[in-house]
Amino acid sequence: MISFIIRRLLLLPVTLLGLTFLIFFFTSFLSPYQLLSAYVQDPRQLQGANVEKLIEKYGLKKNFMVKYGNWLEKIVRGNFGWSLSLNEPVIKVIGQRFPATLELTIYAIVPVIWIGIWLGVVAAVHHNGVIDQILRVVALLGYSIPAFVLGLLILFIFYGVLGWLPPGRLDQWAQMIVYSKNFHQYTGMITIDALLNGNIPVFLDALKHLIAPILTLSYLSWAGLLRITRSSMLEALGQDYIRTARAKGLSERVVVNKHARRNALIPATTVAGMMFIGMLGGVIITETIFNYPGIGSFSAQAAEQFDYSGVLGVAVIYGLVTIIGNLIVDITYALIDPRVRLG
Amino acid sequence: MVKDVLLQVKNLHTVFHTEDGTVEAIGGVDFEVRQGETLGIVGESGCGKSVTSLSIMRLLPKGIGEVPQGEVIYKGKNLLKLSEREMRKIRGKEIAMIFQEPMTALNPVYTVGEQLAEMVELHLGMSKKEAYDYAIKMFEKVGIPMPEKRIYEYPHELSGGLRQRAMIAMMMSCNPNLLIADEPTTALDVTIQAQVLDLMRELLKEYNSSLIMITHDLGVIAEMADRVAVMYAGRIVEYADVVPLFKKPSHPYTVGLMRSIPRPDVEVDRLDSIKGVVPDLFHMPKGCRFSNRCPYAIDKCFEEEPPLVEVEPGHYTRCWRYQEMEELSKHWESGEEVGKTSK
Amino acid sequence: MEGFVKVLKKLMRNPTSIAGLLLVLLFVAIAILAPVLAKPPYPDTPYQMPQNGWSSVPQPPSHEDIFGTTEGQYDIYYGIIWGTRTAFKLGIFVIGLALIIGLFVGTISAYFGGWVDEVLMRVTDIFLAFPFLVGVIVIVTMLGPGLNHVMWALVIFYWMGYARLIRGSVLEVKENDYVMAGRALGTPGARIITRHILPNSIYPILIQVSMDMATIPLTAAALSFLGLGAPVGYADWGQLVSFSRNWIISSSGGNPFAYWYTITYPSLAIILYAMGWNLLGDSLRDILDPRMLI
Amino acid sequence: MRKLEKLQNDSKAKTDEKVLLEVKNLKKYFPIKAGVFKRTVGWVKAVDDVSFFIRKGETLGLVGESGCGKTTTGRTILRLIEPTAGSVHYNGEDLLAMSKRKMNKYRTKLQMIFQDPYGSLDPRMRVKDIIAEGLKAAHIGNRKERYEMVKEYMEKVGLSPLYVNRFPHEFSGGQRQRIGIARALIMNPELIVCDEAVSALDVSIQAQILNLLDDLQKEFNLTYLFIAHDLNVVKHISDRIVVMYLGKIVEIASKHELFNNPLHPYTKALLSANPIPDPTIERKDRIILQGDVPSPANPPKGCRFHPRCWLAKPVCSEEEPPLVEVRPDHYVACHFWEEMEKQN
Repeated sequence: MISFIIRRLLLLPVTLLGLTFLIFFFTSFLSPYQLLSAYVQDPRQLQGANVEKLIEKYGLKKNFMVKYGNWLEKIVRGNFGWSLSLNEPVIKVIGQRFPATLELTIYAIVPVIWIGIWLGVVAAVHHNGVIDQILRVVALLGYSIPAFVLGLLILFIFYGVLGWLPPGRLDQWAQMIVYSKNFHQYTGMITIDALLNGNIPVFLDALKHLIAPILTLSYLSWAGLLRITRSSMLEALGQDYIRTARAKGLSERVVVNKHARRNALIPATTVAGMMFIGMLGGVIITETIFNYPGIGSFSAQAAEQFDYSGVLGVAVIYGLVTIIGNLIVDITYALIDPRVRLG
Repeated sequence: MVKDVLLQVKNLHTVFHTEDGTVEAIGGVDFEVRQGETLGIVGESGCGKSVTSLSIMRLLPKGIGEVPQGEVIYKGKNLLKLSEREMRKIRGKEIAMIFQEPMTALNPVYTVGEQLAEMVELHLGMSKKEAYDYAIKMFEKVGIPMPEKRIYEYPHELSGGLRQRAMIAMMMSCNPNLLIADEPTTALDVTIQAQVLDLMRELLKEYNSSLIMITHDLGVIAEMADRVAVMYAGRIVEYADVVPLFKKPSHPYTVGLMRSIPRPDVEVDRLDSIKGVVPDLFHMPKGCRFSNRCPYAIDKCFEEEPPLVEVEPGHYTRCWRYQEMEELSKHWESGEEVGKTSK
Repeated sequence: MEGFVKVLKKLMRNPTSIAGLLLVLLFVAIAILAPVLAKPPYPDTPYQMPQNGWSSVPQPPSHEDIFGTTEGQYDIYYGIIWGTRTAFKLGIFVIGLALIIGLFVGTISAYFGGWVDEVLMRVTDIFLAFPFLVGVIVIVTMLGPGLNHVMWALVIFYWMGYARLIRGSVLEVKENDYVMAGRALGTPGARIITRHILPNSIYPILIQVSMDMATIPLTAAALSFLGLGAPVGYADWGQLVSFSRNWIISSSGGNPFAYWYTITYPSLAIILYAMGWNLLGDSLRDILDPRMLI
Repeated sequence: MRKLEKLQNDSKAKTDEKVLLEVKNLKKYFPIKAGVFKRTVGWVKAVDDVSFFIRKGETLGLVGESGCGKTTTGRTILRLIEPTAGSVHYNGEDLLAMSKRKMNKYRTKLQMIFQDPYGSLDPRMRVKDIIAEGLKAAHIGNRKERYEMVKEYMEKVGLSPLYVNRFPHEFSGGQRQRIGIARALIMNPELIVCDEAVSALDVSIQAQILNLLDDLQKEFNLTYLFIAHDLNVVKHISDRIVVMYLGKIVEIASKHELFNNPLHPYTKALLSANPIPDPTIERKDRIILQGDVPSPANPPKGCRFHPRCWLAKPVCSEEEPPLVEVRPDHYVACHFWEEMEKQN
């Protein structure tokens, strides 16, 4: 078990290196001029006579490995280049927007885990019954409605028709407060910061803006989790040890909630973890629709405006988060399954 | 000295609702189990011996298996008429059950001690602490070395023999009146089987419990059973005390079964086999269910199913020609289906 | 072949799977009959949606444009009909290529094991380290937008799922005694893979393919919605939806339902299409329970 | 009684036959990998220095409990698993030293029947393709000839040739095992390794298959290596029996000698644990062994059976007893076999 964790940790740098290599490989299609913005953080350097010198300096006309090496060195030092779309250093953009995305995904995943697993258990217990069939169709609908359609529908109904849930992250008045000197930003997640500052109206306003994106982002996930939980629950309920538990005279509630669910939760937990990671990718659509200033809407914007450094930076951050996230998921899995834990 | 009847099964029918239609898995099973005695149920796969035990315990898969007819009288009460709540008080406490595969019959995510403890907490009203102490005692009783350590281990950490011992400890923990063992040693090696059978015999004597031993192994039956029911294709075809059954089998199937096994104490040049295969549940012969494989079948056998009749006091058989059986069984025509052996 | 007949028979028993099958067949029919259902005004460029005028305001359904028009006067009906072809084209191309790569990597990895497996799986991990959409965005940004680039980008970041799935099922099948029996009879390794292992790992792949036939066009549509996919005017469902974006939230405070048709029809097409494949895949999953197949 | 004498004469006659297969010092160790770099930290000694021979035309039974290495032995002989060390001489040639290419040529002569009648037949192949697979691999005959051969051999094993186009799942367990036998038999082999060939079958079907194997042996002059855990089955079909325990051979003898005069304590315990289907026989002398079989990854020092042996003395835990021929054709690996003989 410990050696499994150590093994995974040792592989981490290898994977990270492979990841950066892969990302940078795609820049081979770019001219040295297009690529240059990924190397410098100061826009003044990107003008005039400097350019040729810099291209020479970073070996952008030389072979791939030289370019890659120089880029990697910058990345490791936290220099992700200059974002042409937002006119700011990429690292600064990410620093501002990452907490917003994290806030959104955390709010989205927590109810998903509760609802998805609960519904999955319910569906499995009523296997082939009316509830199961209804949940199945609802879940399938979740799989079939693309996020951008669902998002637009939610926007249409709750903003266009009802005017309740506006896009963006905050109303104008709340923004004034948040970006004033009196408001201390601890985490960058506005709901938390508002509570820490004791400012309930701002908290409520931030929450109001979160509801619609959360709904859009989480629908697909809870449909997925429902399905996974349902099928692993069904598998668990078909096992011999369930028959043993019943033969012991345990009540159906104990049989389901103790003996079957514990086994079914092992795969469900892994899937929930991967969904959280998947959501970080899913925010691209959601944030764009609701004009939510997170890392997802930035990546879409950067891509649309050929902001190469922006896209590269976002890709590195996404890769990093995913790899570390997967590592945590794997270790968690090993920790909760006694067969792996002791194996 | 005739002992009290503990369990009486009368005209038990079980049907299964499958995708291809409803089939009768067992039809009209009758037998009784006396206090402190062992009833052996023997038969080949698919004969309905396991279904019988699950029907008694009311553990048939919900919505698939159903008992439309019959009575299971335990201590004067018909188990089939009890409410689910009342039945739960019987399961584990009054009637316990051991299964074939101790690996899958134990829950992989709970320690073996926990699985025993939850049962005595439920039925004997012990506290957690008492239950664990009791678990150590039971483990000691069934000969598991280092019980105070073993109760904290998971099923996969134990060997096959120890797992089955743990299972026996669990199922004997509430001192049941009747133990149903469904092929308890089939998955075990022969030296371990000897240990486990030995253990079961000792425990039964100590607790004065009755046993229903389900197996396909005539050797195990000869060693363990006082009375035997031979099942074939959902029917009891012969029912007698163990010695008369082996000495004077009066159903052609029993005769064939005994002749077709190689025995350590008798040397034969060639085994007698039963021709053909067990008919599947959807295509049962019209008359006697054994008629298509029986070397002694006459026209009547193909027309009408024989009743279970008493040949001698306490010895029942389901054959039209039982009176001639002693004479007939001297010659066995196995006549294997096709091929060179029959040329 | 006999196996497929059995699967089909089972499919016909369940109403949801019949619905799935019918929906899929409906879209297949639409795709095949596209030139009949919506005659292209310029036969050389059938995927270019015809424009009936230049007004920026969408026009409601009329006798001429039965589903109405989008901003820029693209005919929604025409877009949906030819968008079906786009969806199938994308699905077949991307899944076909991803499957070939996946089969290759997965089979080799599982059959040879050892360091070959280790290396291939680490490479797979690296590709998997991108959220799918992010990977595609990187490529589309570097190569420039366009449906072809989107397709290639999808292939590059989609094969890993198949590779892992196939590796898993080959590993499972490999353990069967009939594989060992084949070796005992002197059957060469390549034939063991093609005759014994792959045919027996096919069903989980079939299920995945069915599900992915829904996912891939949806993802491509999402990219079009972001403006990274099909060029303006190309018959594509995602683009039709994105055209509606500015009209369903009436900033001028008018009737929010005024332009309902701009979102309703394209959304319905997408949802029904995905529903069909998902229902089919879900039913296949139920039917093709490996334990029931032997 | 006359029958018995005749049988004994039969097996005597066979001792004069020449040795067909000789296994010498066969070893198969599986590495145990652990740790960060998956390094080999130990070995599971599944088969540890095993030597025996099979005479032409005889049936050699190989018994032992799960994990004793009997299946690995069978598979290693056919090189379905590559051995760690040792040699297998077949008609004077070492199979284990051959190139894979050459070995594949020999495969027609050495066939195998598997345990699981469900797992050993490819569910996606028709019976005709399953049975002809070996012919095809060995490039024997054209399609038409192979088809005719398949039909012929189906008849030989008691299957109707009308079923050639069916799939395995349309057959019962016993019929599937017949398909497996036809698949081996069609290659015209000399030796067939039967790996638990009847253990998955119901008793009434088991008898059919045992009789079939018996008939085929006579008709084709086959030699069997019959691997099984069921002592009664092994006794019925074998001429001589090898008993394995934890990767080692503990005793080899003709079946009558082994059953009447077991010289290894393990053999004796095994025989006594075997239930007899006769309720009137009281087994007063039953030996119930203590404890479990130790793990083959960490076998006891000295004699591997000593922790469970009632005869064990200090020497048993230190010195490994060699397998020696104590009577003609009776080999045993025990320090105290003489004491055992006295007890018998």
